[in-house]
Formats: sequence, C-alpha cells, structure tokens
Amino acid sequence: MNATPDSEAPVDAAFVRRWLAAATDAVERDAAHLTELDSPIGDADHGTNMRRGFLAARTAVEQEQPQTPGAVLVLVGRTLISTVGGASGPLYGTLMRRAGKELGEEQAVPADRLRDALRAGVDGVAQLGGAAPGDKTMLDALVPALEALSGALDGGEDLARALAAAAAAAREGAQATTPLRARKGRASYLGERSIGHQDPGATSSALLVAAFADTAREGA
Amino acid sequence: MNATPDSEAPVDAAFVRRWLAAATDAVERDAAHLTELDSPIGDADHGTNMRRGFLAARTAVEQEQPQTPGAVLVLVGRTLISTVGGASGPLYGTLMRRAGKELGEEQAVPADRLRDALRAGVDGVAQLGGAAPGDKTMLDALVPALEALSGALDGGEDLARALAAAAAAAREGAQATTPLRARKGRASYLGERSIGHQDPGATSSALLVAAFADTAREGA
Amino acid sequence: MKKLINSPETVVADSLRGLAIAHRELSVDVGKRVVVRGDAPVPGKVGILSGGGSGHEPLHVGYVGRGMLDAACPGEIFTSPSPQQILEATRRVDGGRGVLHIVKNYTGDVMNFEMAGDLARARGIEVRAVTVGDDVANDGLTTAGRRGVGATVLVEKICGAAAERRWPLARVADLGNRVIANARSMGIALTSCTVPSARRPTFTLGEDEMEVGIGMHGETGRFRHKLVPAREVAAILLDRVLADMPLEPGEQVLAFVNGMGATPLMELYIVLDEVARLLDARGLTLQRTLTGTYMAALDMAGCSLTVLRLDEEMTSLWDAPVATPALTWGTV
Amino acid sequence: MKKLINSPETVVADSLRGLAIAHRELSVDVGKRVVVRGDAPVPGKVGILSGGGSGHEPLHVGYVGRGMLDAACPGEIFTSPSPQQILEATRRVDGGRGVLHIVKNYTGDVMNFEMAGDLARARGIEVRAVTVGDDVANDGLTTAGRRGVGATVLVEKICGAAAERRWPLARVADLGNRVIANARSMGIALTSCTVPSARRPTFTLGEDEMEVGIGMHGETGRFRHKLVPAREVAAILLDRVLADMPLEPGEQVLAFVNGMGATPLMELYIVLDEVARLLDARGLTLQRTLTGTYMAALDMAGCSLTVLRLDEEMTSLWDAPVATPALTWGTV
Ligand SMILES: Nc1ncnc2c1ncn2[C@@H]1O[C@H](COP(=O)(O)OP(=O)(O)O)[C@@H](O)[C@H]1O
Ligand SMILES: Nc1ncnc2c1ncn2[C@@H]1O[C@H](COP(=O)(O)OP(=O)(O)O)[C@@H](O)[C@H]1O
Ligand SMILES: [Mg+2]
Ligand SMILES: [Mg+2]
Ligand SMILES: [Mg+2]
Ligand SMILES: [Mg+2]
Repeated sequence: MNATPDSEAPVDAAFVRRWLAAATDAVERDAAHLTELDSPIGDADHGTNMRRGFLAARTAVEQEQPQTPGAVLVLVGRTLISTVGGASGPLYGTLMRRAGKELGEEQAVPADRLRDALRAGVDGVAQLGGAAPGDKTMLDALVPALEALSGALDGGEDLARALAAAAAAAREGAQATTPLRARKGRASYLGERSIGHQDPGATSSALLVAAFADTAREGA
Repeated sequence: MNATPDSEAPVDAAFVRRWLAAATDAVERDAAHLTELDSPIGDADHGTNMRRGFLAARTAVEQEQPQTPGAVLVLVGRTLISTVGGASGPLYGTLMRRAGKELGEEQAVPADRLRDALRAGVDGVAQLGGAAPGDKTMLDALVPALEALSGALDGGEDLARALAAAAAAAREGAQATTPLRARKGRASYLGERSIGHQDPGATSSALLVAAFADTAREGA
Repeated sequence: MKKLINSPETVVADSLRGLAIAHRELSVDVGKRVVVRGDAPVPGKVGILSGGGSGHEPLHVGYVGRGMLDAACPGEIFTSPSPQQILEATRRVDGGRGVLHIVKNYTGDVMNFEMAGDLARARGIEVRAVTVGDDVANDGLTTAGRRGVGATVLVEKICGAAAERRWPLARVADLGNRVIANARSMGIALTSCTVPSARRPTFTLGEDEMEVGIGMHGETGRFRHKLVPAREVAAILLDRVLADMPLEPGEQVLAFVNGMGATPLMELYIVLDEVARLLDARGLTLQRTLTGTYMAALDMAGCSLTVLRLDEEMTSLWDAPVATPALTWGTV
Repeated sequence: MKKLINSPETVVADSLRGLAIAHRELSVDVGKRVVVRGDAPVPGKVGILSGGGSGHEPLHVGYVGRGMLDAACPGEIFTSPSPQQILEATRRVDGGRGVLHIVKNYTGDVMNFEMAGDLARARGIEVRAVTVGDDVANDGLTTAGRRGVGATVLVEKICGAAAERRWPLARVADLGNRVIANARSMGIALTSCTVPSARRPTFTLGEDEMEVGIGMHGETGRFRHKLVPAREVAAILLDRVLADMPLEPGEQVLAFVNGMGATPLMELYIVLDEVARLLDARGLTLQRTLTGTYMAALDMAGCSLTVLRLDEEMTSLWDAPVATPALTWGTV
C-alpha cells in the first residue's frame, strides 16, 4: 500500500499507518534515551511509557484495521489514553484523538486538512495540560512544529517539505527546552534544578513529528 | 601501686587491674581489626563486643574496687557476661570468673597459682563451648598459651618470661587458625569458605594474653 | 540493577499475582489492574478508591480492605493508571452511594482521574475527587501545587473509616479535603531508587551526601545536603513542614515517619524518637504515630515525615478499626 | 555508610525509645533492654519470650503483644542478649505457669539463654527452651546444627497462640519443637548489610552476583551465584528446602517469603508468586502465606524462604488472633 500519488489529497489511512509504524520504530529505538532524559528532571519512565503506548497502538490498528486517516488517529489516541497512563498518556492521546476527530470520515484529505487537524490536537494538549510554550513541555516542540508546517504550506511547499520544516522546528524546539525552567509537569517541582536538562516530552514530540516527515518523504 | 616485688607471690589485685587496663587499651586499639576479621567469617561485631565488655569491666572494677586478684577477675567475668552477649561474652566471662574463683580470697598468689587459675578458666571455655583446639576458635590461642606458660614455669622461668612465652604461643596459635576450617561457632556454618581467614576470637585471645605479658614485664 | 524480578516488563503483573496469593481476601484482577475488597461493592457505603503508579507498595493495593480502600488501581511503575482502569474499579465498588477518588497531585494522575470521573459520571455513578498535595519541598515553585505524598495514606485511612460509618459522599470528600489541608510532608533520600525498565539509578549521590525534598518517584530533591545524623534529618524535615503549616503550642498532631523502601525499621524508629523530642520542644502533643514503610519509592533509602494536625473527629476516625494487608487494628 | 542514625553506639537505645513512642501499648525498658506486653505478667498464662541481636526488626520486639510474645530481649546489633537481661524479662512475664524461651540456634544465643534459664530456675521460675534451627544452607557442615532463621517468626506466632489458649508449658514447648521439626529455610542476598559499628559492608558482591545461603546477620552464604531472575531464585531456595524436608504430594504448607531489610514488598510478592507455582507443580497445597520484611538483616537486599509443613492444629493456631506491632489479625 503506497500513499496516493494525488498531491491534492495525500493523507489517507495508509499514510497514517505508515506514520504509526515509523513513530513506533523511532520510539522503540529512542526509548532508553527518553527515559534517561526523564531521570534528572522526572521519574525515569517516559521512554517506557511511550514504548508501551505505541506498541499497543500499532497492535490495535493492525487488529481493528480502521479505514480512514481520522479513524486511525482516533484509535491511536484511544489506545494511548488507555495504555500509557502518566502525564503523556492523556496528553498524546488527546492530541491524536482530537486530530482524528477533526479529520472526520473522509478516505483521504489534503495537506491543509492534516495541518488543521494537528492544530486541533495541539490545542487539545494545551487545554488539557494548561501549559504554554516556554513552560518546558511537549508544547515547546509541538507549537513551533505546527507553525513551521503552516508557514511552509502557506508558502506553497508540498506536504513532504512542509513536514520536513516542521520536524526541524520540533527538534530545535525540543533542544531549546534545555535552558528553560519547568513550569508544568513533574519537572516543575524541581524549580531551578530543572534548568539545564532537555525535556523528555518535547523530545518525544520531535520524534513523532520527524516520523511524519519521514513518512511523507518516503511516500513522495 | 606497683606489683609486689615479692617474686614468690607476684600476682595481686593491682597486677590484675593493670592487666585489665592493658587489655582494655589493646581491645580499644584493635577493635576495628577484630570486627574486620569477624566480617568474612562472622557477623562483624567481635571488636564492638569486646570493646563494650572491657570498657564496662574497667568501669566496674574502678567503681567496686575489688581487693583481691580473684575478686577482680570474678568481677571482670561477671561484667563480660552481662554486657558482651554473643558467643564471646559467656565464653570470656566464664574464663575470667572461673579463673577468679580458682584464685580464692588470697591477697596475692604466686605464678603457678595464676597458671592453675587460667587453666581452670580455659577448661571452662572448652566445657561451655564444646570446642577443642583445631576447631578455629579462641581455644586455638588459649590452649597453646597455657601450655607455653606451664612449660616455661616448669622450666624455671619467672612469670614475666613465662607470660611472654605464652603471648608468643597465643599469637602463633591465632595465626595458625587461618588455614583451618571452622567446626564451632558462627564461622562453622560457612564450611570450606571459613578457610583462609584468621579467627577473630583467637585473635582477641592473643591480645588478652599479650596484655598479661606486658603487665608482668612492666611490673617486673 | 539488582532486583528480585523476572523482567522489567512484567513486574506489575507478577507482583499482583503474588498479592492475590498472599491476600485471598482481596479480589485481584491482574489483567485489568484492579484490586477490590472481596465483598465489593458494599451496598449503601460510599466506595473509596485510590490509585497511582506501582512501586510504592504497600500503597495503594495494601490498603484495600474494611475501614480503608474499597479499590486500588495500580498503574505501571511510577505511572498513573489509565481512565479505563479507574472507571472499571469505580464501577466495581459503587454501592449506590457514589465513589470517592483519592488522587495524588501529579499532572498525570489528575488528568487520568478526571477523565475517569467524567466516564463514570456519564454512566450514572456519582464521583467526587480529592487531590492530595502535602509535599512542602516544592512550595511556591510551581503553579501545579504541592505534590501528593505521605498524607495520602492518612486520607485513605480517615476517609475509609468515615465511609465505613456510612457518611455520605459529600461529607467524606469534605473530610478528605480537611485532612489534606491539615497535612504537610517532606522527605530525604540517602540513595536513589532504580526504575526496573531504566535499569540504572535515577540519580547518584556521593557517600556523604543526601537529597532533601525528594519525590516519591525517585525525583531528585530540592537540594543536596551533606549526610547528617538522624537528629538533624528530623530537624530539617520538621522545620520545613512546620514553616509551611505553623502550629500553636498545645495543638495535637499525628507524626508519620515513612520509609522510602530500603530503610530498616530500626532507623525509622530512631527518626521518630527525634521527631517526638522536637515536637515536644515546640509544645505540640504527639497524639498518634505511624512508623514504617507505608509508601515507598521502590528501593530508595531514606524517609519522609508527614505531620497531620488532628482534631477529635479525625483522631476517632484514625483509631477506627481497619483490616487491610498493610494496616490492621481494632476489632473489625 | 549511609544510615539514619545518630551514632553506631546508640542505635539500639535510640530505636527502642522510638518503639516506645510508636507503641504505647508496650512496656519498653530502654535501660534494661526489655520489651514486654503492657499487661504482663498475664496470670495463669505461660509467658512466651524470645530475644536475640538487634538489627532484625521487626523481629523480636515487633512481635510482643496478645497472641504472640510476652517479652522480647533485644541485644546489641547482631549480638545475643545477656543472661541478666533475659532473666529480667523472664521474671516480668512469669504469670505462674512458667516461661518458654524461644532461642535461635547460635552459639552465643544458646549459651546466654542457657545461663538465663539456670538463673531463672534458681529463682523458682519454671523455664523451658526451644531452639530454632531451620536454615538448610549449612546442613551437614557443622556439628552445631542448623542456624535459626525465618521459622522463628512462625514458632513465636504459633506458640504464642497456644499460650493464649492457656496450654501448659510442657505442651507449648512440645508444640514449638514440632513447628521447628517441620520448618526449613534458606536465604539469598543481592547486597551485603552494613553493621553500624563496622561502618562498611560485611562483604562485597559484584553487580551480577548474589550470595546463596546467607545468614540473617549478614554472614556470607554457602556459595556465590550469578544474579538470576526471581523465578530461578525461588527454585534454588525451594529445591534446597525441600531436599532437606521431602514432602509428599497433597501435603499442606505455609510459605513465608521474608525480605532481608532493603527489598521492596513488590519483589517479595514476585518471589511468592514463583514459589506458589513451584509448590503447585509438586502437588503441594499452599495453605497459608506470610510475605514481607519480618526478619531483617539490617539493610541487606535479598530474601529468605521458609516452608512449614502444616497440620490442622498448627493451622488453627496460625489463624488465631494476634495483635502486635508487626503482625495483627483476627479479633483479639
Ligand atoms: N501540563 C503539561 N502540559 C504539557 N505537557 C506536559 C505537561 N506535564 C507534563 N508534560 C509532558 O509530559 C512529559 C512527561 O511524560 P511522562 O514521563 O510519560 O509522564 P509522567 O511525568 O507522569 O511520568 C514531560 O516531559 C512534559 O513534556
Ligand atoms: N563454641 C565455641 N567455643 C569457643 N570459642 C567460640 C565458640 N564459638 C565461637 N567462639 C569464638 O567466638 C568468636 C566470635 O565472637 P563474637 O563475634 O563476639 O560472637 P558472635 O559469634 O556471637 O557474634 C569466634 O571467633 C570464636 O573464636
Ligand atoms: Mg515520567
Ligand atoms: Mg561476631
Ligand atoms: Mg511517571
Ligand atoms: Mg554476633
């Protein structure tokens, strides 16, 4: 199953499934690193949480075979919520579920609909967690990624290039959390001692956005 | 208070008190070493036990001021029994108490009476603990020491020289426990793993005998 | 990493199976990760439910039983349970008078319990939640409020007793909030814990260092301090706890000296003795105590101190009979 | 050495003061090192007394109370109590029907208790002693007999229940010997303990090593073994225990999985689960369990397994009510 060559509506269920596979691989590969980042300013479980959630999501999607991109994302979100626990479970779960709902029932959607869906998802994260960019959370990767995606699409780039820009922005956003003092989540309890460490959730967000970029590039 | 110059009856209360002071100093000085020896083949408390017991015995003797050598030894023995606990408490306590009783009420006794008293004490240890030389216990220092003392006195040596011979024998006896496999006490539970370690109780016995030798030498 | 486990992936399931064998009076659903009283739901009684990450045993599973929790939801190690899991437990212990959720104040726990509460209410179950926040280590640092630590055990016991007396849900929830408002905690660590899946200690400490203000998930503390005797540890903890909750001479308190997992009981008694002396010096009356490993951070060595300002009602509920794997007294 | 203590010299006294604060129902004589039930002596009841070195908490002080011990004599760390101390406790709990001494089989304990028994008898108190020897680690190695370890807790509980039922001394002592004859134990360590006054670990182990057949005073084991999963640890322990005490399919047992001081409860449940599976495979019925840190070796990480072959009488006495700091169940 390849992505549809139709550049007007490149995002179908297969695309999201390929993203899920790429994201799961990336999370598996980097799980130990994510847990390591969660050690000095957290509770040393972020990689384990993400790994458990994405493996479960992949299994759920294989079993239930959802047929629209929206349905795949909703199922991923539901599975993350019910298997991850912790802070990242409801947050990533909400992101995926909101995005999926936003995509509706359609078989395939164009790039700007994916962008809108992701924006709804990221808004959901901000709403649920009450954090803003600069608080040293996953939003510090997600929000710049979304802006880069939007800007590139508005500037006429295709989805693959726009997602590549988003991935770069997410990675930079994650790295930029290092000097920040955490204001939300577990790390915020450390006060000034949270400074000097990269946020694990922002780092996993960058992985997930990079997986989108990889999917679009390989499908293109 | 010096030892009586009467070489026929050199052992009086002052002599035993000086021995107690020397023994307590030696035990204090070597407590960490005794505990260290008790670590690989025991429960890492022999130095602490001996230190507690001898400090208490010295205090008891200072307070009660017993006036005969026998009474000093009995008080030391009683104090060791009530403050040391463990295996070494009843064993050393019995040694001193028996020896003290054997000395009776006399103000001063000659060297061979001290020898007989110590023999009674060591017999008491063997009886109470059921061990024999070669079992890797304090008896491996005490029995050779007694034999050397006896031999020297029988050979016409004075008490100071006889006790010096006893101290040498005790030290050698303690060192000779290293290759033995323990058959009594806590170390015996280790089987062949008790081999290669010097017995802590034999080592403290050698200290106590050496303190006798020092006392006699300095008093002479 | 030296642990008596089979594999990091299976620790929670493996230990829940062991719990089920050790305590046949409990109903342990290993698959759904739900532990409930054998006689649940108790008709006409408010259900008391708590949950959170595993690795804190006996919290929470060890407090399921008469006079305390009706249900516990153990998450993965240091990871809050999922909404589905909490919903499942809520349904099993609803005796028709509603269910109280006792939640520790962590982003993840709060979000998952909120979602579960919404799901339960959508199914017609009355749910109230109280959020425990008693850790003074991070006061003023964050808008997230204090973390929930040792007071959780006290809230579970006291609310459990009230529910056993058939108090209605709103009153039990108000009581829970009263306990929370009157409890403060702080902890220190002599060693880090090791999360099984992380395979290495969360942080490292020198031979003569301790961490002050640690979290119950092995989070590093507010600051590092040189290792000091138990007497000074007690003073450091009590000073900060009482700075946050000033008490008047003559007030009555419960002191809870909790082991973090690898600390021998003997050491906790030594700390209690020092805490008692310091309370006495401040003219406070040490009315009740709890000393032991009741809320661990896996294999962390260290302790936490919780002080609860008591009133007569709380004391009577504290004294009420309880029969759980980890806390039992009185005639139940 | 990282410990919550004030000084190695005062650990026993300091922790006994803490015990007294934590458990006002006990009568704790810190100076004489004697802990007795608040209502001792109980007239017409055989007194049950045990004691041994400190550092094993809750053993023995945590088992003083109705249905278990009338008195405990805590010695210095890992050092048996003195005859005078045991005599003092014996006198305080003699209710006119005599006193049972429960002694762990170590040279020092046996000698000190024998001396105490002689002193008590000289004062007209009837004393019987039972000597617990259940550790199969050293079977056949020494003429000193097996060391007394985990079975001690079981003997204390079961004899305590019999005394509460007003059994006469001879019968309680016979019962104690029956429990001892039917119990075997073995333990492993993942880390050494550190004796406070020694200031450093008694032995050292590599990151991937464990000691098999350790003693409860931190004595090294019979052999070193590579670190293996809980499943294999359970098999190593159970195989040796049952090799020493072969059981027929259908027999009923109590399994006691004990933590050595620094091992989290979660890990003990995991070991219990494996033990249960292995017992089942041998056709044995796991009738009762006890899982927790009930007999520690200071801060050693590891566990011991004790298997007790049960008969109906023992089971009924095991189930009988008990109310002590560390073991409480039933209506007392
Ligand atoms: N309020 C919040 N809003 C957004 N993201 C958050 C918030 N709280 C925590 N996070 C993110 O969650 C990450 C931690 O996830 P994880 O370790 O899985 O959960 P937990 O903190 O419960 O152990 C943090 O690194 C941070 O990026
Ligand atoms: N049965 C015995 N007979 C003689 N000496 C013994 C016997 N058992 C033990 N010992 C001695 O006691 C010493 C140990 O003393 P200590 O460490 O104080 O007591 P414990 O073994 O009770 O901790 C051993 O090194 C040994 O020399
Ligand atoms: Mg985390
Ligand atoms: Mg010793
Ligand atoms: Mg977590
Ligand atoms: Mg000892």
